[in-house]
Amino acid sequence: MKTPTDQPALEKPLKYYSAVTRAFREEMRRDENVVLLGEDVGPSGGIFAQTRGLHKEFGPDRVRDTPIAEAGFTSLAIGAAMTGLRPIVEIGFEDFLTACMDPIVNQAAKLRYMLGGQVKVPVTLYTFGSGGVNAGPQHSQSLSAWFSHIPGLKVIQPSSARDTLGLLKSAIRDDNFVLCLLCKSLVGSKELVDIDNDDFLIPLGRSEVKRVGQHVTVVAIGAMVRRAIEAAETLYLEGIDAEIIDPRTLSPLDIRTILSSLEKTKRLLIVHEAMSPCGIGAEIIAKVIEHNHKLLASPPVRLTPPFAPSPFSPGLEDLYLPNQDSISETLRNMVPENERL
Amino acid sequence: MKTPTDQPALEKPLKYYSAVTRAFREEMRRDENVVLLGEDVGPSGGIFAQTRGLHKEFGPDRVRDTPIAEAGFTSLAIGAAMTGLRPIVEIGFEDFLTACMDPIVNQAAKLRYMLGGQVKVPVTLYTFGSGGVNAGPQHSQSLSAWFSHIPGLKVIQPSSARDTLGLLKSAIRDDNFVLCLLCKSLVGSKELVDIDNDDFLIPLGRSEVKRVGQHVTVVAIGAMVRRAIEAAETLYLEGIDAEIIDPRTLSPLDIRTILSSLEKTKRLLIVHEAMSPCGIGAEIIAKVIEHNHKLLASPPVRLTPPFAPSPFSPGLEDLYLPNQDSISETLRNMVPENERL
Amino acid sequence: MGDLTPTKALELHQKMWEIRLFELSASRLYKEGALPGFIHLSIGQEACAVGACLALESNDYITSTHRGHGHCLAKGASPNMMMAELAGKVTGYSKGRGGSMHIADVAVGVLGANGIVGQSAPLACGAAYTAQVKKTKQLALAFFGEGATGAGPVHEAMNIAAIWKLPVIFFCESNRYAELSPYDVHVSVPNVSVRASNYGFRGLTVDGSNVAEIYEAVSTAAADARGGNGPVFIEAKTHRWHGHYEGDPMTYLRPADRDTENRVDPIEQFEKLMAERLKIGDEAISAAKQTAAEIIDAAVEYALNSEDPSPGVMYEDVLA
Amino acid sequence: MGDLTPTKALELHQKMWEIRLFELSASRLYKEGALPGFIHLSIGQEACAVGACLALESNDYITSTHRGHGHCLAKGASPNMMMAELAGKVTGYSKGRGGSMHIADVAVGVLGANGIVGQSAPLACGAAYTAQVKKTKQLALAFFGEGATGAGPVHEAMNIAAIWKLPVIFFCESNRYAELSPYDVHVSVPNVSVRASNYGFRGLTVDGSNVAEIYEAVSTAAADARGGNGPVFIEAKTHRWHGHYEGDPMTYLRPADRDTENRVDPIEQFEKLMAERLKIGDEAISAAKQTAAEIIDAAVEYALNSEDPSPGVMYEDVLA
Ligand SMILES: Cc1ncc(C[n+]2csc(CCOP(=O)(O)OP(=O)(O)O)c2C)c(N)n1
Ligand SMILES: Cc1ncc(C[n+]2csc(CCOP(=O)(O)OP(=O)(O)O)c2C)c(N)n1
Ligand SMILES: [Mg+2]
Ligand SMILES: [Mg+2]
Repeated sequence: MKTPTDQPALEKPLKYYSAVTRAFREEMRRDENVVLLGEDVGPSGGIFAQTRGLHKEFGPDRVRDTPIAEAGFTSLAIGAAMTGLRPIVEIGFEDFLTACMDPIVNQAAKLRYMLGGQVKVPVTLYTFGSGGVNAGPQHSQSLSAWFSHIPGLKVIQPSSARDTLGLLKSAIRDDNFVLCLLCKSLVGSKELVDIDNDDFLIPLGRSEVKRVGQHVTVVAIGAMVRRAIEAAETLYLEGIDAEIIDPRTLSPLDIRTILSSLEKTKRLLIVHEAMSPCGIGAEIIAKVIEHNHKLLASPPVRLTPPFAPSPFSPGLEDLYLPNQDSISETLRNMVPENERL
Repeated sequence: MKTPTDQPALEKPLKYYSAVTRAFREEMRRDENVVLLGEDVGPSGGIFAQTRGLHKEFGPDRVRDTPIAEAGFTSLAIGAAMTGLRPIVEIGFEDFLTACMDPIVNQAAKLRYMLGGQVKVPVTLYTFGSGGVNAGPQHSQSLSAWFSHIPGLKVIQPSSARDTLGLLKSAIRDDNFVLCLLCKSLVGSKELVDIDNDDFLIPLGRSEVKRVGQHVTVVAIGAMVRRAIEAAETLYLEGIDAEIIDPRTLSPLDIRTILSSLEKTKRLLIVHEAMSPCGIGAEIIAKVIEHNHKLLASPPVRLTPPFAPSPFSPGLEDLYLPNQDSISETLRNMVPENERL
Repeated sequence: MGDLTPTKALELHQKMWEIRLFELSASRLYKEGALPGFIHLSIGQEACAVGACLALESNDYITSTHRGHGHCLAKGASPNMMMAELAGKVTGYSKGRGGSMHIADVAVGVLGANGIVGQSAPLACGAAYTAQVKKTKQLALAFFGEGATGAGPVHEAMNIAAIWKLPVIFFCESNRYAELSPYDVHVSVPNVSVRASNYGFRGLTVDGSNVAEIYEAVSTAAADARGGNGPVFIEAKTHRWHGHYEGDPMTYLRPADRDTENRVDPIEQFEKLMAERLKIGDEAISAAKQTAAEIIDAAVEYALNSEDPSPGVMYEDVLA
Repeated sequence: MGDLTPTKALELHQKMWEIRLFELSASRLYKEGALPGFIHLSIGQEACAVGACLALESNDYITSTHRGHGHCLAKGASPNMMMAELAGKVTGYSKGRGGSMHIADVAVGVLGANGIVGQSAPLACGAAYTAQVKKTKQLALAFFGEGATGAGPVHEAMNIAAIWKLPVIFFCESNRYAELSPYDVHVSVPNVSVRASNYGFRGLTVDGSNVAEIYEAVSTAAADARGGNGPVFIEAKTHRWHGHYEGDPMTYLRPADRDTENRVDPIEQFEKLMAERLKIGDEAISAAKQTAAEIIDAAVEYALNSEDPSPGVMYEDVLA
């Protein structure tokens, strides 16, 4: 039996943060084992209004405000997952994941393995990360690489409301610990989402080609996807036709989509907000070159912030993050004039 | 005025763990601001005898046992460093760094930047990591990539007693937060160390060529260095002459030594115990290819454990870790017969 | 009012006004779009910052929180450089790299506001440890909220401080809310000062709107700590008048906390006490307020007239 | 001895022997090189594991620590599969992937030993939360040491448990040492059970060598927790007879703790009580011990005769 969702999709655009709410609502209606825990997820509805209405609909057992104890309640969620619930956990800012690395890495990621396959740890942990809102060095980080480095975890980073909806729903149904790294700068962004059923799932582990092109493959992540698409649209007028790939799931990484794009374009640009050393970009380049060290016609480029904390002042943060201009400029340098359209 | 050290170097071999003690003793004698904090670093002298004698010599103010509170005492050490001390902090096993990520990443790495350059955070944090002693999934990890991903930190990983001595002493004198990731499997290993002065420093940020060769560049890290050297010695008899580079400092990474080796060999193998995705190996490959996408004559190879937690059972852990055999086998596949000596 | 001299009272009073006016200016500038990012104001809590910091020596240390403007001002940080930092200007304490949550002035003992809840406690223990090892007779005071007392690192810090007898004061501004949720979501006991008994040191709860009471409690605790008796925990019951952050619609407020008519204004209350008990005249009181206003107006002007940081600033001070 | 029936007493007694003999066998096998890695034994602490676990229902949960053999055995885990795991065999609970620190048997409520100090507490809260949401009347008991009470996550867990009134028992085996350092390096108060007052729930200290006292304390706490009254903290003062890990030279022992002559053996003491108060005859007591010996000998045999895991085991169960 289908329950109608609260946002009739065809009528009004879906906001990024409302996609979060919608995913939770649909999955909590579908499965009573799904519960939601975190700081201010309850009656207040969250700092970005991301959980508004859920406490009212599902009650205090299933939607519960926690004290400020990221390690404690993440570990609690894992214990709950081992005993039959399917918790969703909110960590307000991605930077605060530093407070619960042990539960995630030493417990959730390894329990199934360590305990001989006796348990599953179906937890979806979501958090608002990345920069672009002048939140300063301790509130702007993108730490996806850490979790992609750890076996036993899955990592997703949705770049749109639609992807947030479909990926989060899949994450909640997944039997593993999935980290969903949302982008703060996208929170209020919206788009028309033409989905009126409550079973819209985007499979984990699949990249999406967001724009088809022929000259260069741009792998863009999170909030960088829109910027890359905008850059590509402008550059098309200059004869540069970029293919944009959004991995969506960072671990396990779907490298095949990237490889087949590169077979065509032979040129690779990676754009992400995370730091460059040992980041997702490094991993993509390594995988591509291990696959075929002659595939690329020019050196691959990682366009990321400089190797420094995220500065607060708006002027500095604008320069710090990759943007449409720096993406365009990089692509112009990569695609020789004589190969353009 | 020089104080004679307790281990007359020329007479007996230096053990890896004694190199730790010696570095601390020399630096604590030299500078009274150097203090040592951690679980069981005091009267007991530590689980690996790594701090034996220090409590007696320097007293309970400067060598202090902490409760089990990795986040608390790491942060405490940072506060102490901001106010004039130069703490050395022990975290027993590298896996427990998961408990103090916030102090390291959100405080130590960023304080100088965030506070407008007003403070320095001269802390040396050392820990015993990596595998090889059947310590199981929660006591065998190698997490160097996480810290190499973060600006504001330095990361070293010594592969011998000599390097431990020289790198740790440099770390203690460095004005930044330096993580020293020691290898458990090397703890009891020893070598003759021909150093009788107490100012032996190995500069941070410099790779060392541990063996000169012509066919292939092997970048090996930590406990893998010896295994790589042993493999190389055997392979030499088969006509394969490998160059072994030990980065020693993983962040900032000295890529130049690797690049100049590759100019000669054109072939790259990386061997480390850390996981492959978003690891140091990925970063090295990315840097090499960004520098010159045509440099390599064959695909680079990362030889690392499979993407799974570290299994306990000795037979499994032997298979899990790269070893002399798997290194040799990989090198044989990389260097074509017709190019051998 | 204990032993409060009129001079000291006027000092406390003026500092409270400086904070109040700094915060009100920040609130206005934020609304006007002149301050980017997130700011967390301490209006209503002035007595805590002032009572605590003015009971310390100038070379004592404090560590602060996301809601740190009052603490920093009370300990002697420059309003000009603070406001400039809030505005992201190069003349700010962090050259625009840190913003509101990272104000520090090490020269006057401010080791930094901090955006991570709970970190103020162990960092302060570090400063106290330095004082202990170097035998400087300094102490460190950590500010934090009642919400922070749920966080592991605060507990770890209190335990260590107790075992090591560190000269540290744990000062909790118990302001009824942590972010968007009320006290009882975070704490299961009526007074969070019982936390101290867990570790065997002294804990007390004071009226966080009464600057004189706070001043006295911290003075006593400071003497204790300096005397080698180890830590003290002080909980000051206070009110956060504004939202968690500026712009917070505060839809979550409980009915009792919506009543802004009857709440105590720590400054007004102190002005009454000054007049009645210390016989300080109206003019002196107004003059102090006036001085505060001039200082803060100048800070606003300074901030608005300062330059943005040049790009190079972004790359500096990553490593020492 | 409260209401202890002879049958229950014999059950407690036999379990204690199973643990003692399991640990002694492990110690011997370790010395002989048959057990790899690190093992941490609980000899001297048998009354804690047994008194606590036998007071629980079989569908209640426990979470355990690095020193977990006793807990797992007491809750009903198979000695065969445990010993096989210690030996790294494929017939072990973790197929040889986990070892001594990761024994679990979810079917009998053992959610796992754990190599990370302090994690047992919040994980148990999770199981208790499930019970609360699903209204199953189950509860969860977390074992940990006095050293662990210095760790932040334990504090976070106790705070949450208090606020949420979770059906959870915090059971602290206060065994004088944490790793290589004594109690007062880790705790600043004589009884770590005061930790509970921090959060407003009940805390008590019991004799950790007295299995009957523990059994009773946990039975009462369990009734409390099941009745919706929230958590209870029980500290059992006990002794760790062996080193922190097997092979530990224990050079750090304080003189008082070197005296092995006069220390209480929880099993001997209980045998005396069984004879004197419950009038249980010698034969019954010896028979129980004999049964225990047979069980453990069989476990050793099982482990030693089992196969090593095949390489494929290394890749399984990374993801569900
Ligand atoms: C480790 C961590 N978790 C969560 C947050 C988000 N956060 C910022 S302030 C705050 C509430 C703090 O409450 P309290 O300690 O009472 O201080 P107050 O804001 O009331 O001054 C929270 C949860 C954070 N900054 N750091
Ligand atoms: C987070 C963490 N820190 C440190 C350790 C290393 N360690 C293992 S056991 C132990 C001592 C634990 O003491 P206690 O809690 O009293 O338990 P006991 O060993 O006495 O049973 C320590 C420090 C660890 N396993 N996990
Ligand atoms: Mg508060
Ligand atoms: Mg103990």
